[in-house]
Amino acid sequence: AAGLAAPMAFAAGEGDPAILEKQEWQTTLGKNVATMPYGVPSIYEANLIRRESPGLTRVSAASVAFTPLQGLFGTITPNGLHFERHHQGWYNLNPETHRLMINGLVKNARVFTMNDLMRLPSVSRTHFIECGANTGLEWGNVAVPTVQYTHGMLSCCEFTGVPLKVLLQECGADLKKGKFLLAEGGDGSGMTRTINLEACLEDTIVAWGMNGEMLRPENGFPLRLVVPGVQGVSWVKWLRRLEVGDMPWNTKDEAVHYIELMPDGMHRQYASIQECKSVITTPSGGQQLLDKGFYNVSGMAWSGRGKIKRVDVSFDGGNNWRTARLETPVLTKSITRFNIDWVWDGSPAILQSRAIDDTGYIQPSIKMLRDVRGNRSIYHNNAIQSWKLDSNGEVSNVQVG
Amino acid sequence: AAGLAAPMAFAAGEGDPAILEKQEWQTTLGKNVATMPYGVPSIYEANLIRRESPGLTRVSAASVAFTPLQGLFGTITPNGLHFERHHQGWYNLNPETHRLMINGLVKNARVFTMNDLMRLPSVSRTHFIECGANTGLEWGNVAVPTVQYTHGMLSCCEFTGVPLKVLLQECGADLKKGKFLLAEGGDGSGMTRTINLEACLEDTIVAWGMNGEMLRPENGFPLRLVVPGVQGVSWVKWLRRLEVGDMPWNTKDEAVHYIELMPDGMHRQYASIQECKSVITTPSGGQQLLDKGFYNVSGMAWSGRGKIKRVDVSFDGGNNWRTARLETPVLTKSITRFNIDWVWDGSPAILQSRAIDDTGYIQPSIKMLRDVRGNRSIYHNNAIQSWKLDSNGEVSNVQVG
Amino acid sequence: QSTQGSTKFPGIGRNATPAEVIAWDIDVRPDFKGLPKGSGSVAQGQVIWESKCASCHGVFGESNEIFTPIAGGTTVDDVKTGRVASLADRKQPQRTTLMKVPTVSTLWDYIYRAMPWNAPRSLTPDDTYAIVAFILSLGEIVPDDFVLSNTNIAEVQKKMPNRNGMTRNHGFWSINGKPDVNGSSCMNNCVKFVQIGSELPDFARNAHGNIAEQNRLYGPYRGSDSTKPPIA
Amino acid sequence: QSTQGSTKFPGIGRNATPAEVIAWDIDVRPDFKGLPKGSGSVAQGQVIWESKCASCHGVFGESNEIFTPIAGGTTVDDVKTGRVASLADRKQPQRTTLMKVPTVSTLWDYIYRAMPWNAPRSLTPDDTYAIVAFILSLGEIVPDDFVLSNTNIAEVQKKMPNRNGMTRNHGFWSINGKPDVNGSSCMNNCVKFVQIGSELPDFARNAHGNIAEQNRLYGPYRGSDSTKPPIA
Ligand code: HEC
Ligand code: HEC
Ligand SMILES: [Ca+2]
Ligand SMILES: [Ca+2]
Ligand SMILES: [Ca+2]
Ligand SMILES: [Ca+2]
Ligand SMILES: [Ca+2]
Ligand SMILES: [Ca+2]
Ligand SMILES: [Co+2]
Ligand SMILES: [Co+2]
Repeated sequence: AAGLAAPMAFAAGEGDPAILEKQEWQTTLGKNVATMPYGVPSIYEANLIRRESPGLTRVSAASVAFTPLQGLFGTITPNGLHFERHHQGWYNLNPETHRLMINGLVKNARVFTMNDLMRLPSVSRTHFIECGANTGLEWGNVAVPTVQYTHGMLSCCEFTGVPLKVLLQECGADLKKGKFLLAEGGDGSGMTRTINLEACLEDTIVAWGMNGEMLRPENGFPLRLVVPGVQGVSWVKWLRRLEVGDMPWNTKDEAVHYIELMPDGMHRQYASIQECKSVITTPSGGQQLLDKGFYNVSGMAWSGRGKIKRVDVSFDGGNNWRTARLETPVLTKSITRFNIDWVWDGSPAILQSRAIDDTGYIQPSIKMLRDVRGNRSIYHNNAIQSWKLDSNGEVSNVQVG
Repeated sequence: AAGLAAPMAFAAGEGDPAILEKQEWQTTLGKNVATMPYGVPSIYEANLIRRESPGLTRVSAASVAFTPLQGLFGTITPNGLHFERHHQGWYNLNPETHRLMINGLVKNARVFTMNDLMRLPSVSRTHFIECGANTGLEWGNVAVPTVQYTHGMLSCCEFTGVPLKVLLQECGADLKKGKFLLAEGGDGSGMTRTINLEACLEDTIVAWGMNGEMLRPENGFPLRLVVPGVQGVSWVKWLRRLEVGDMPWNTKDEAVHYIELMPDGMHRQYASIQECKSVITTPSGGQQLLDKGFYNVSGMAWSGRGKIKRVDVSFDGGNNWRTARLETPVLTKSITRFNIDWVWDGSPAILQSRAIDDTGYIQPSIKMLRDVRGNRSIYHNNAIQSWKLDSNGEVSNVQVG
Repeated sequence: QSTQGSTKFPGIGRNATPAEVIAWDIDVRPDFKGLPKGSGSVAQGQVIWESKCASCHGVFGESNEIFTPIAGGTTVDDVKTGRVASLADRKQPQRTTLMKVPTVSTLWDYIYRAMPWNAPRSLTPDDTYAIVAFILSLGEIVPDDFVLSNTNIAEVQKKMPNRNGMTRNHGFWSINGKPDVNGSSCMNNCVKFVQIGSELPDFARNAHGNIAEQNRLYGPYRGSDSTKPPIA
Repeated sequence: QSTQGSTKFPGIGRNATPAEVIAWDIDVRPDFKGLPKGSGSVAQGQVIWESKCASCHGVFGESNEIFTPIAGGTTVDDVKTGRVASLADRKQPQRTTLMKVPTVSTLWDYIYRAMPWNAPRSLTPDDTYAIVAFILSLGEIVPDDFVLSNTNIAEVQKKMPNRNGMTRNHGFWSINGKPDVNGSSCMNNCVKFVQIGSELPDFARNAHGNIAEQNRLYGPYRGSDSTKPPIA
């Protein structure tokens, strides 16, 4: 039964010791400014860190560290908690010797230093990045306990850099013949991904800035490609080379991974777009409500095809829905935070959210996805997430239907 | 003369060793994911930290640490670099025992725990915070070398919290009689500031979230008041109490400080609004250009009265102006990033930016401000900033006119 | 509305107890709402001052070491006019607390809530009356044998040297206020002759440490080496 | 456009030298553009494999320890059809690299650029030909005495077991593509009977560590203690 934390009641003349007694921070002198010249979170936030999912990968340098969405607010992901995904580990590259080469179907193959790039006309734009494999563990069945592991390969940052288009024009790229771009990373995996220039030329950024400062080493310092709406693996980190070409490259991570196995044994290749998706982050799997009563139910919604138009929330497993409030501004290919009022009466409930984007696309149920794609896709699982709230106040991960 | 870094030229068959030779990060295995469960910037960013201005204050627990704007991008300030201003030091308050009391002209004086507050309907909004004393050192003459010290009491974050209005209504506040709100902090200074409810009721937030995570201890963890458009001192940190009243409180920091001395010896009191202002952050004071040629000149603009409508940039000390590009979205009472193309021919130049907000207000020159307010105001210096670029490539802080 | 929750937000928050409001509602307003009863003499104040305050603020509140001086700069004439005359003097080097503070409630409230700086909330109301009396005596606002109390503090207010020194006649209290200055939107040929009025003084070039170490060591915008003169 | 800068962005960037392009432009496309000349035999490949690869991937590319297996699961019949038949079998436990990879260029490109994992870029082109030949021989795609080279690699492509196993017939290459699934916007009485199809298995409750330690210890949303069963 609910009521784990009954509210304190006091007789007149009495009260809460936290108020009646003076606290250390009211009665002594605090710490100096710049005690931490670069600050860190409160000691009380230590539980909210990036974490690996045990058994997901075999080695930690080709693995994932998930963002703790269960404790985050708003839309911006703090850089220290941005999810990590590396294929051959990460390095602190030396930005002084880092180079970007542009070659292929261009008039002049050119080389740029960071000095060069940071002098070019820049833009700053907020976009989500989601790994194509996010929620991939759940194609078959419920597998992991919390939203950190179901949805934590998702972050949203303000990126600053030079538009790809400016750089390609500067090199005299032949964009008639050259419909494809190879992006190559400077790490050991030399990560290579083919970018669809027809679809991505207008909003792709060669970025160095993330949430106001330089990219973090784990996220590609000093240079990464930002390809809004497209799965994270294409946002090549430690970006070293761009080659304009007339066909896709079929690199390892587009011919052996990031392909989706369909029921007939065929693999879908070059499925790049992250479709419209949402998830309730509080309350979410593994959380424990202490009490009945009013709750602000909150979550995130995003679409690789544009802007979020509406988010509906159900508390009865999808039978009835109410429309949530959207925080503004609603930006294209970015996270939108939604909130909705709810009074929990102590009975079991199943919470779901469902996002609709401005193309009219509606986030589907896992059953609808499986009916078409089977359950061995790994990638691009944008199903409605269900959280079951038990009468004991515990929330757990379930699938309905 | 310019040309400190002449571009490298190579004969065919030769080239840049940074390209021709393989780097360590291409030929060895990198570090694991979650090596840093909460990440930190690259080692190459170590110079960009919060810093005190020597001699500005006498003790470091009643002082300022400035944000290194000279190295930042876009609009979001990373939490680790948010400026600090304390009057009696900072503490890591225990959020489990933190309380918010609301009293005064209310039907019921009420107490809220963090458990309570974080269940209330929340909003997430991006706003700038600027200390009223920002640029105060420059009322008289040029005094400090870089934009970190001239403008670094400025940050911009996405805040999440419950609207003040929701809380006051919940307590049955008498908003007819109660036009004033006292906000009180939980630190040793028990910081107290009077808030103008008529002007600020609609957009003030009782916030716990900052850029997606909890407020940092230096910025008021676990609770601070967010009063958009109003000087930073009113954004009371470690917020403990709100009292609704029918007159201003004349607290120490509104009767002895944060008052502006006019030429006739009168002090302006309760001058809260941060007026429209802008500054070029790259290139800026103390920076050294390595070369002639193309530059993206970039800066920040903001207004406590609304949205930025236009930013103009001059390269000749204010004689001629060109309109800069504004990054979107342009949000109310938030930072807007501007950028403008420029080719430096190697001759001396004076760079200025001038912002205009949607009330039609135009950022004034320092002379215009001094003509009305003299030079002993300390607070609310929103003058146009001038950076002189010498033919040796060095940028320095000057005032013109 | 019940003690334990509202109808709008069931289960959230509770009514404060009277003891809790008393414990936290310690602010004192200019109309002395919130001022606890009590009293203290200048002589008592001096004793506390010398043991608990003088180390930072100086025996006569004159010290500039830890914070700007508390006392000084006010005259007997100012006590009459309620305007500190020296504030109009542009050569006045420094503004003390007593030169600025218009309301005695401000001193009482702040000292009680926040001083001594390293041990706030350690003073009793009587201590605070005494210290305020002592500070006022330093400014010749009250005589040296004065006893300040909740019953005579309103009279003392009438003698505060800068009580008439504040104006709210400006447009900055609200976003709807009218600005006192507005710039120019001139785009071309706006200034006949651009004159540099002020430059960074030579002694300030390196006063904030080496600027080269406060910028990136890569990228187009390095810091100049401020330990040396500008390069030729 | 001069070598040293463009007219649009004077002073920025420079033309790459031929040697620089050769050094970095190492990618190999499905049409073998970018493939360097060279050759290597299965036998040579086996020697390198055993010394540089087998420790992680197993002597026969079968190891699941460090990464999913490289070889296995393909048949002689697949080599003919160009479709790995077992991929349609939903009970197939695992997909090896050879079951998925449609193009031999992919293997060549990736091994040359990224393997061995802990010493990438240490192989010569001839090494790479040899290793690819060895891997293909593990899948019976080439005979054990095969010598792979730039001249015969296009022929080998015609035997890749999953060369016809990829489709681009979907709407996900571009934002303008047509989705294959669309949800429902029903608002009321949408589901007659809500059935839970899958729940977190008991063994998974604590498999990610104690969830109580992965949430705040304050605030309304604590983590449940997953070391214990749910509270009654
Ligand atoms: C350890 C040093 C220290 C001690 C001891 C100390 N103070 Fe202070 N005092 C300060 C500092 C520092 C400030 C400025 C605080 C701020 O920035 O808000 C200050 C501010 C003040 C002010 C406000 C002055 C102004 O113009 O803002 C008053 C009044 C004051 N102190 C009185 C006292 C009294 C009375 C005592 C003893 C009961 C005392 N102080 C003990 C350091 C001290
Ligand atoms: C120290 C361990 C290690 C060694 C040695 C090693 N590999 Fe790997 N290999 C890996 C890992 C880990 C991956 C997965 C990398 C990733 O996540 O992108 C991998 C991936 C591969 C792949 C891609 C498989 C797929 O399905 O994606 C091939 C092919 C490969 N290795 C071949 C080789 C060859 C050839 C050698 C020797 C020349 C070699 N490996 C040596 C660990 C190793
Ligand atoms: Ca409760
Ligand atoms: Ca009060
Ligand atoms: Ca005296
Ligand atoms: Ca150059
Ligand atoms: Ca190529
Ligand atoms: Ca064989
Ligand atoms: Co991925
Ligand atoms: Co301030």
